[in-house]
Amino acid sequence: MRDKIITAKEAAAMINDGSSVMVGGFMANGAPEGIMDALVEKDVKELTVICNDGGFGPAFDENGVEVKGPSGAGKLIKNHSVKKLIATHIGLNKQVAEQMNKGEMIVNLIPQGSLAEMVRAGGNGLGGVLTPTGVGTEIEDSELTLQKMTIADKDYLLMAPVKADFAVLGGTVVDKKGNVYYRGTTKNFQTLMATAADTVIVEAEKIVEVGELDPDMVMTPYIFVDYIVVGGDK
Amino acid sequence: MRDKIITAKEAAAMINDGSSVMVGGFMANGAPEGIMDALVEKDVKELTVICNDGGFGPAFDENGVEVKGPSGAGKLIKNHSVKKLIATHIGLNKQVAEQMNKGEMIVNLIPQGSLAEMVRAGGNGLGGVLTPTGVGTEIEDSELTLQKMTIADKDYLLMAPVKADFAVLGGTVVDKKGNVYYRGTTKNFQTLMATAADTVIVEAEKIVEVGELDPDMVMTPYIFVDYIVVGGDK
Amino acid sequence: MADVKQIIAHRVAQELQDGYVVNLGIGLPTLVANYVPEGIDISLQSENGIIGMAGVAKGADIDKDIVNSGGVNVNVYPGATFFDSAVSFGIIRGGHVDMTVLGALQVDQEGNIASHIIPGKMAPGMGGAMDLITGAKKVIVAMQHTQKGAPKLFEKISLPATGLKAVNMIVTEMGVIEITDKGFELRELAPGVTVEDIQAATAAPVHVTGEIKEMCMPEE
Amino acid sequence: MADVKQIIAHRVAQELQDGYVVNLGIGLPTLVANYVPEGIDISLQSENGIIGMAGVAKGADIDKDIVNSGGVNVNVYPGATFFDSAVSFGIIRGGHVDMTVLGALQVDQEGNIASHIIPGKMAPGMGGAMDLITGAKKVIVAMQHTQKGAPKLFEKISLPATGLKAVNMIVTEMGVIEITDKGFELRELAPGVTVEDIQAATAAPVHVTGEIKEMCMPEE
Repeated sequence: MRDKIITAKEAAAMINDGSSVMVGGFMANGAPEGIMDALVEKDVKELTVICNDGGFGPAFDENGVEVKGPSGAGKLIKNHSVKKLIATHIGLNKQVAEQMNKGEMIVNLIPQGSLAEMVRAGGNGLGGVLTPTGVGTEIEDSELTLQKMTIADKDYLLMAPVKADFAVLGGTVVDKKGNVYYRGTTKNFQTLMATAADTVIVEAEKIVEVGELDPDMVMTPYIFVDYIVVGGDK
Repeated sequence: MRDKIITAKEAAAMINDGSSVMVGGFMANGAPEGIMDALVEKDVKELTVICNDGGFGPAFDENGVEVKGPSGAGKLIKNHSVKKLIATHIGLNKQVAEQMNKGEMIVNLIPQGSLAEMVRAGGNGLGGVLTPTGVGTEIEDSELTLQKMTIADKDYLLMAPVKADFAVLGGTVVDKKGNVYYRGTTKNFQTLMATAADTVIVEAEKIVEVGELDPDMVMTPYIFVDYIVVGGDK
Repeated sequence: MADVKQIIAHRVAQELQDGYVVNLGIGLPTLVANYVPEGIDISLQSENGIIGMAGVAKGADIDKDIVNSGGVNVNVYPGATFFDSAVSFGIIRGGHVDMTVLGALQVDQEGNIASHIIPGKMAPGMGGAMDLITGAKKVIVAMQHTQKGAPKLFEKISLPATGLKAVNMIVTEMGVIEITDKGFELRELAPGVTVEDIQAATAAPVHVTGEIKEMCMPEE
Repeated sequence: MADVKQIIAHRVAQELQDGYVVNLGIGLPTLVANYVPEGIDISLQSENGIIGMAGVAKGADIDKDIVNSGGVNVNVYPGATFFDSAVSFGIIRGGHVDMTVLGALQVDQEGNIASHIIPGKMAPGMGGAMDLITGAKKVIVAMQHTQKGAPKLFEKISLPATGLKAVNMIVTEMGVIEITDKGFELRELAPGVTVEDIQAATAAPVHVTGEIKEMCMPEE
């Protein structure tokens, strides 16, 4: 069995300027914070980030002093590491709108259910996602919308599959083979992203021996996981 | 909380001649055998059955005496309850081919991955499934193939979503609210079928109180389950 | 007298039926959960992956792995389940959510709704709203009838649509309007509000085609 | 000398690489698992929902909830996982299976394969075969070179296709053939078999474009 365990720094070393990166987590819940920190430390630039949201931005006091750091993809945003963000919601991180309005970052907003299914399609070999969501809206003109179709008198948008060079995810319990269990609401996009990237790196809160995870509790089978980073409870 | 527990006989009473029924299980693994028996007992006819396969047919000795009964959807086949079978594989139940060749039953064979995804699409509000599977084969002419499409220079078939009046499933552990855990390989089509039928009936090997199932082990959330039949270990 | 938001939330809650699966948008819609009628058992869905969500978690109840779609720690009821975003939106898109309640910037008489963007001013993203509006069996808009006196109900929305022909009912502090083939049909008026009042606050015809009931109020 | 089936399975096993995810069809392909080379760690996928499948379970090892795609009880290795059919075929269709090994009725020089139906005679259904043929990164056909002396390798298949331009390699008891833009390219011959022999048993040109190696045999 190949040893998949690496450090967050080694994970960041693989991800270069210009890479496309899926970042797990929903409003940073479940996000791989250690890998985010290592990417900021490396000062990677020009990323295309695919994430449910822009994470949380930093919080400032009345004097403009940062009193709480960003979390999730918000760390990459704050560091100006992101050239393009494909997400469903950015309202809880003001820095996204700031950089977008300054023309520093392109933001491509996609309905949440569509984006989830588009990532799943990317990882599952499907040619697209046929959803009624977004019909009659600006989504019809999205660069990720392939065409509009009418089937049995109902209108649908055919959305493109989404893939990436990397997926960086946060797992609750990971065994040494790479099987992942995501507890509670930390599943979100992570089970889907694990299937849709060339290289998948999971930051584990807890690492266990092979056989310790109930086979029915595994939400990402080990064959999808290339590397494991020891994270710890955040 | 509404009491969802009924008998197999009460379950069968709901399913009438001509109904469409999704039958859970893969080569009868996980199949709701008690509900199958009750449907045979009721002698329901003209069903459209959607199932991975035709189950196992009965086994006969050299004198033509039945030494082992059928299992899974094979029970309905043996009873001539099925007018139309939508399945992926029927090779392990000779009675399917017999009835098909006599013109007593229509069999619509669909690739397994496509059928799984078509049932999922039916339950998930997607307009179809865009899969490369079946391109260049007789599946192009299936009544469940909506059209052939070329996307980014690759050919796909757009397969129709599949729904049914009923889904009859077999769960390993079911809580009284209807949350279902399917152990091992008994998951198969069952998680998908639970989303795609108007009425979902789960035969439980074991019934537990609400709260006894780990929320992360639930593979079919209770909102999908209309009725629970007390099954017991088969 | 009760706060306007509480009045709206209380009235929306009367639409709940036993066994309903409900998704409540952030803000005012969240308050609906406080007024679930006696004997009615509903399940709250949170689009980030919960069925059976309870209220905001505090103190020792906080479980870092359990948040709502705003990233806030919440509690769950016994029998709750967690799942990924594909399953969650399969539930929503597949028609398994009986009712969703959300706010809006504009709604028109065809049931078109604008709720997610003001071009050049605000573009937080649609999140799960477009899927909910498209997939939920019943879409209720819960909001104040006007925005600083300016109407929010129109013949035709002018902001970018979040969903077409989707809204079934609008509940405001002034009354209850259903959207039918005729357009806005008035069903209920709040105490002291007249048909003329609600018409004056609405930039489209408000039709009166049947009995107008008095909108119920929360107990003090 | 080893049985013909064992010879074929043994040779196919030499194609395995460390870390491969492999799906083996029923019959002869199943035997490949018996010849995994030393130091090579592979994972067997079973399309009904297993990664990490081991051999057939017997006696006390039988777990009624764990079967292979033929419905036969099997064992699994530590670290194995179970999942539903949508996930299973997501793995297959999504290109996450490195290699699949299956039998065939006919294969042609373009890599088209017929394996699931003989019209009027046999129509057991394609099961997962069409998805595997389409989705697996490498498709190896493992079969006897002829059927009662009649060729199975053609210029063009005549039976209904199970998959188009899908087969990468054919391993028979006579040798190893790769399918390239040129058609059937001979790579290896079994001991004692000549180019003329294999050409005579093949209903399409067998090209010799490079060195022909001797096909390795299982140890007695």
